[in-house]
Amino acid sequence: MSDDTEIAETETDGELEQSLFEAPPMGEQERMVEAILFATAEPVTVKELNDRMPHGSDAAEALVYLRKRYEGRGVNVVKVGDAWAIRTAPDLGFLMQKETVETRKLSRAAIETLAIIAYHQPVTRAEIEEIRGVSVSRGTVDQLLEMEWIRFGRRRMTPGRPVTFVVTQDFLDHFGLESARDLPGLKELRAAGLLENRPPPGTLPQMGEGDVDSEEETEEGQSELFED
Amino acid sequence: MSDDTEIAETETDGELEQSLFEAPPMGEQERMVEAILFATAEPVTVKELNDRMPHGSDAAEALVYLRKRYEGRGVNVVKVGDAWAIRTAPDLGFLMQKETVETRKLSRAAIETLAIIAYHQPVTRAEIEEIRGVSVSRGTVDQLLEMEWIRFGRRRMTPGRPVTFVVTQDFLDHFGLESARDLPGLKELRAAGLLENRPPPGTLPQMGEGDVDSEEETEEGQSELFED
Amino acid sequence: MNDATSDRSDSAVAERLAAEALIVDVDGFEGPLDLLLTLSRTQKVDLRKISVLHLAQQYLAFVEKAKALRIELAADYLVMAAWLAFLKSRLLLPPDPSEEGPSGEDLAAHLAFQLERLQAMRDVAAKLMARDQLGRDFFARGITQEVQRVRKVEYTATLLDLMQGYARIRTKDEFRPFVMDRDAVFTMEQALERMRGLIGFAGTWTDISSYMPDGWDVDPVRWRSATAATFAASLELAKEGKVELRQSDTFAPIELRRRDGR
Repeated sequence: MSDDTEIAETETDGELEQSLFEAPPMGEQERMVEAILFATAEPVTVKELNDRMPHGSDAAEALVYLRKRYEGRGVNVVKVGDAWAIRTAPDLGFLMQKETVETRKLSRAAIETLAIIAYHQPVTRAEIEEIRGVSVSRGTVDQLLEMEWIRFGRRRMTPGRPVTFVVTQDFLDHFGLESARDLPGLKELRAAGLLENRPPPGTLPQMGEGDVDSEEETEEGQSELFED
Repeated sequence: MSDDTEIAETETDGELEQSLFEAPPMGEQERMVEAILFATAEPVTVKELNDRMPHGSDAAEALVYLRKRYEGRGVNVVKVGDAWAIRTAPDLGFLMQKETVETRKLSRAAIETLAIIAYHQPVTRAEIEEIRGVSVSRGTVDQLLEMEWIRFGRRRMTPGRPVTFVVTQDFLDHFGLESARDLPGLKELRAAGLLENRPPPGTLPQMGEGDVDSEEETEEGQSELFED
Repeated sequence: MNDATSDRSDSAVAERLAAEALIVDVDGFEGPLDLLLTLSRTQKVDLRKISVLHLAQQYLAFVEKAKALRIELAADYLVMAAWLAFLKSRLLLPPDPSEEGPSGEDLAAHLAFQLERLQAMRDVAAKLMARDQLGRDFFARGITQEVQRVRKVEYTATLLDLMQGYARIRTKDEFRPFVMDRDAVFTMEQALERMRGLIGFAGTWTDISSYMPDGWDVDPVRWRSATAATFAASLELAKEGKVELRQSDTFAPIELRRRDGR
C-alpha cells in the first residue's frame, strides 16, 4: 500500500485531496491494468477492466499507454477479439520450448543391422536378412537412416534392382573411424576375445554377389574379414 | 528466430560474425528473461533460465536490469529462494477479488507447526513436539507436505537418524519471502536465544518421543513424584 | 487473619471462575504447555518475569478442579502436574546438598524458556499469516504458457557394441557369461539308460565300447565323455547284479556279459 500512496502523492501532488474522490492518476490506472491483465486467466475486455478498477477509471486510455510501454519488450499487450492480454513476444516463442535430450542405447537389432551394413557395404536388405537370419524390420532401417548413420547406396544391378545401404560420414565420425575399412576384422575380433575360437557354424554369407561397383573397394577389407 | 537475428544484426553491426557465436546483447537477454518469467506461474531458477536461453547468456545480470525496470509497476520481479518470478504488486490485491483462490484454512496446529519449521529449520518432529509441548499429529505434517510448503530435509546425525523438515520454495513464494532469512522477527528471536535448541535440564517430562539419554533420569524423578 | 481469609476467598473465587472458564474448553488446549501458557497470562507480566512457582500452583489448582468435576484429563496433563508438584517442592524446600540433578531454579528457568519460546512461535506464526500472501494479496501469472517439452531421443552405440553385434552374427552365438557347455557331455544316466535297453542282447562277452552312442567317436572330447559314462554305467549295472565285467589285461578291452537267472 505504501508504494501506491507514494506514487499517487508524487504524481498528483497538490491534487491529492481531489484524487481521493476522483479516478486514480493515469500512471496508477496503467499499473492496475497491467496487474489485472497479468493475473487474469482469460483475456479481459475494457468493460471488465473498468468494472474492476476504481470508479471513473479509463481502462481504454490506460491500455494505450501500457501497450506502448510493452512495445519491443519480451512480452506485449495484444488484443484478442475484443479483449486484451499480455503475451510473449512472437519472436521469443523458441524460448517456450524446452528440449530434453534423452540418450538411449541402440537396440540389438539396430546394432546388428548397422554392423552388417558397415562390414558388408554396400548391402541390400535381403542380404542383411540372410546374414542375420531374421527379417529386418522397416523401423530399424528407418531409425538408422534418420540418425544419418546409414544412407542409400547405389542400386544393385541384379533383378529387381534392389537398393543398397552404406554407412555415412556421421557414422564414421561417431565411431571414430577414418573409413569403414578400419573396422576390426574377424581376426582382431577373435584376438579381442569377441569371437570364440571355433569355426563359425553354418555357411558363409554370400558376399558381393553380382556387386560390380564396389568390388575393388571392398575386396581388400573383406578378404581379411572373411578369412575363415 | 528471424527477429532475433535481425535485432542482433542491427545492434552489433560490424560484430555480426562474432555475435553468431556469442550470447545475444544484454537488452535481448532481458527480453528473454522477461518472456520466460511472464509465461510461467512458478518461479524459475537462474539455471533454468540460462538453460533455456542461448548459449553464453547471463540470466542473473539480465534479472538485475529487469527487476529494476519493473520497480513500482503493476507487476514486479521478485526473488523466491534461488528462483525468480513476476507477481502483481501487493498493493493492487484489491483489484483481484475475482482471482482469489479459496485457500484451505489451516488449523492452529498446522500454522504453529509451519512456523516452527520455518524458524527452526531443519527441525525434527521430536523438536517440534518439544517446542509445542504436544505430539504432532500425522495429519498436520501430511497436510503441510501435501501443500508443498514443507519437505524433508537431511537426516539428523543423531541416534535414530531422524528426518528433518525444511520449508520449500513454494512456501517462500506464497508468503512473498526472498529467503528464509527474511522471515519476520527472525533476528529478534535469534538474539533472544529463542531459536536455540536448549536441552531440558534433567528431569523435564519428555513430550513426544523421549530421547534415550534422559530416560532413566526421568523415571527416577517420576518414581519420586508418584509417591503420594 | 480476617484479611487473609477474605483475600483467600476472593482469589479463590477468581481462580475458580478462571478455572471453570478453562475447564469448559479444556479440549481446546493443545497440551499442558499450552494450558500453562494460558494460565501464565493471568499473571499479566512479561513471560520473563513470570513466577513459575505461582504458575505451578495455578496449574495444580486447575488439575484439582478438573478432578473434582470428574473431568478426565489426558495423561500428559497429569504427568505435567506431577512434575510441577515436584518442581514446587524443589522451589520451596531448601536445597538438599545430597540431592543430584538440576536445581529447582534451573528447572523453573527452563519451563519459563519453553513458555517464552512457544509464545514467540505463536507470535511469529501470526506475523507470518498476516503477510501478503500469494493468491490473496499478490498474484501469479493467470495465463501460463506451457513450456513445450520437445523430447529428443539420441541413440548411441559404441564401437564395441558394433563389433560384438557383428561377432554375434558371425558366430550365430550368444555372448553370454561363461557356462559349462554341456553338449559334449554324455552323462552316466544317459549311458545307463542306453545300456539297460541293450544288455538284453549281451548274452556273450562284448566289449563295452560297443555300447557307446553312435557318432560320439568322431569328436575326441565327446568320445572321452562317452567312454567314461559307459564305463561308469557298466560298473553300476555290475553292482546291481545285472551284468558281469572282465578285463584280460591292463588296458585290454573291458568286456561285459548279461548275468542270468539268480
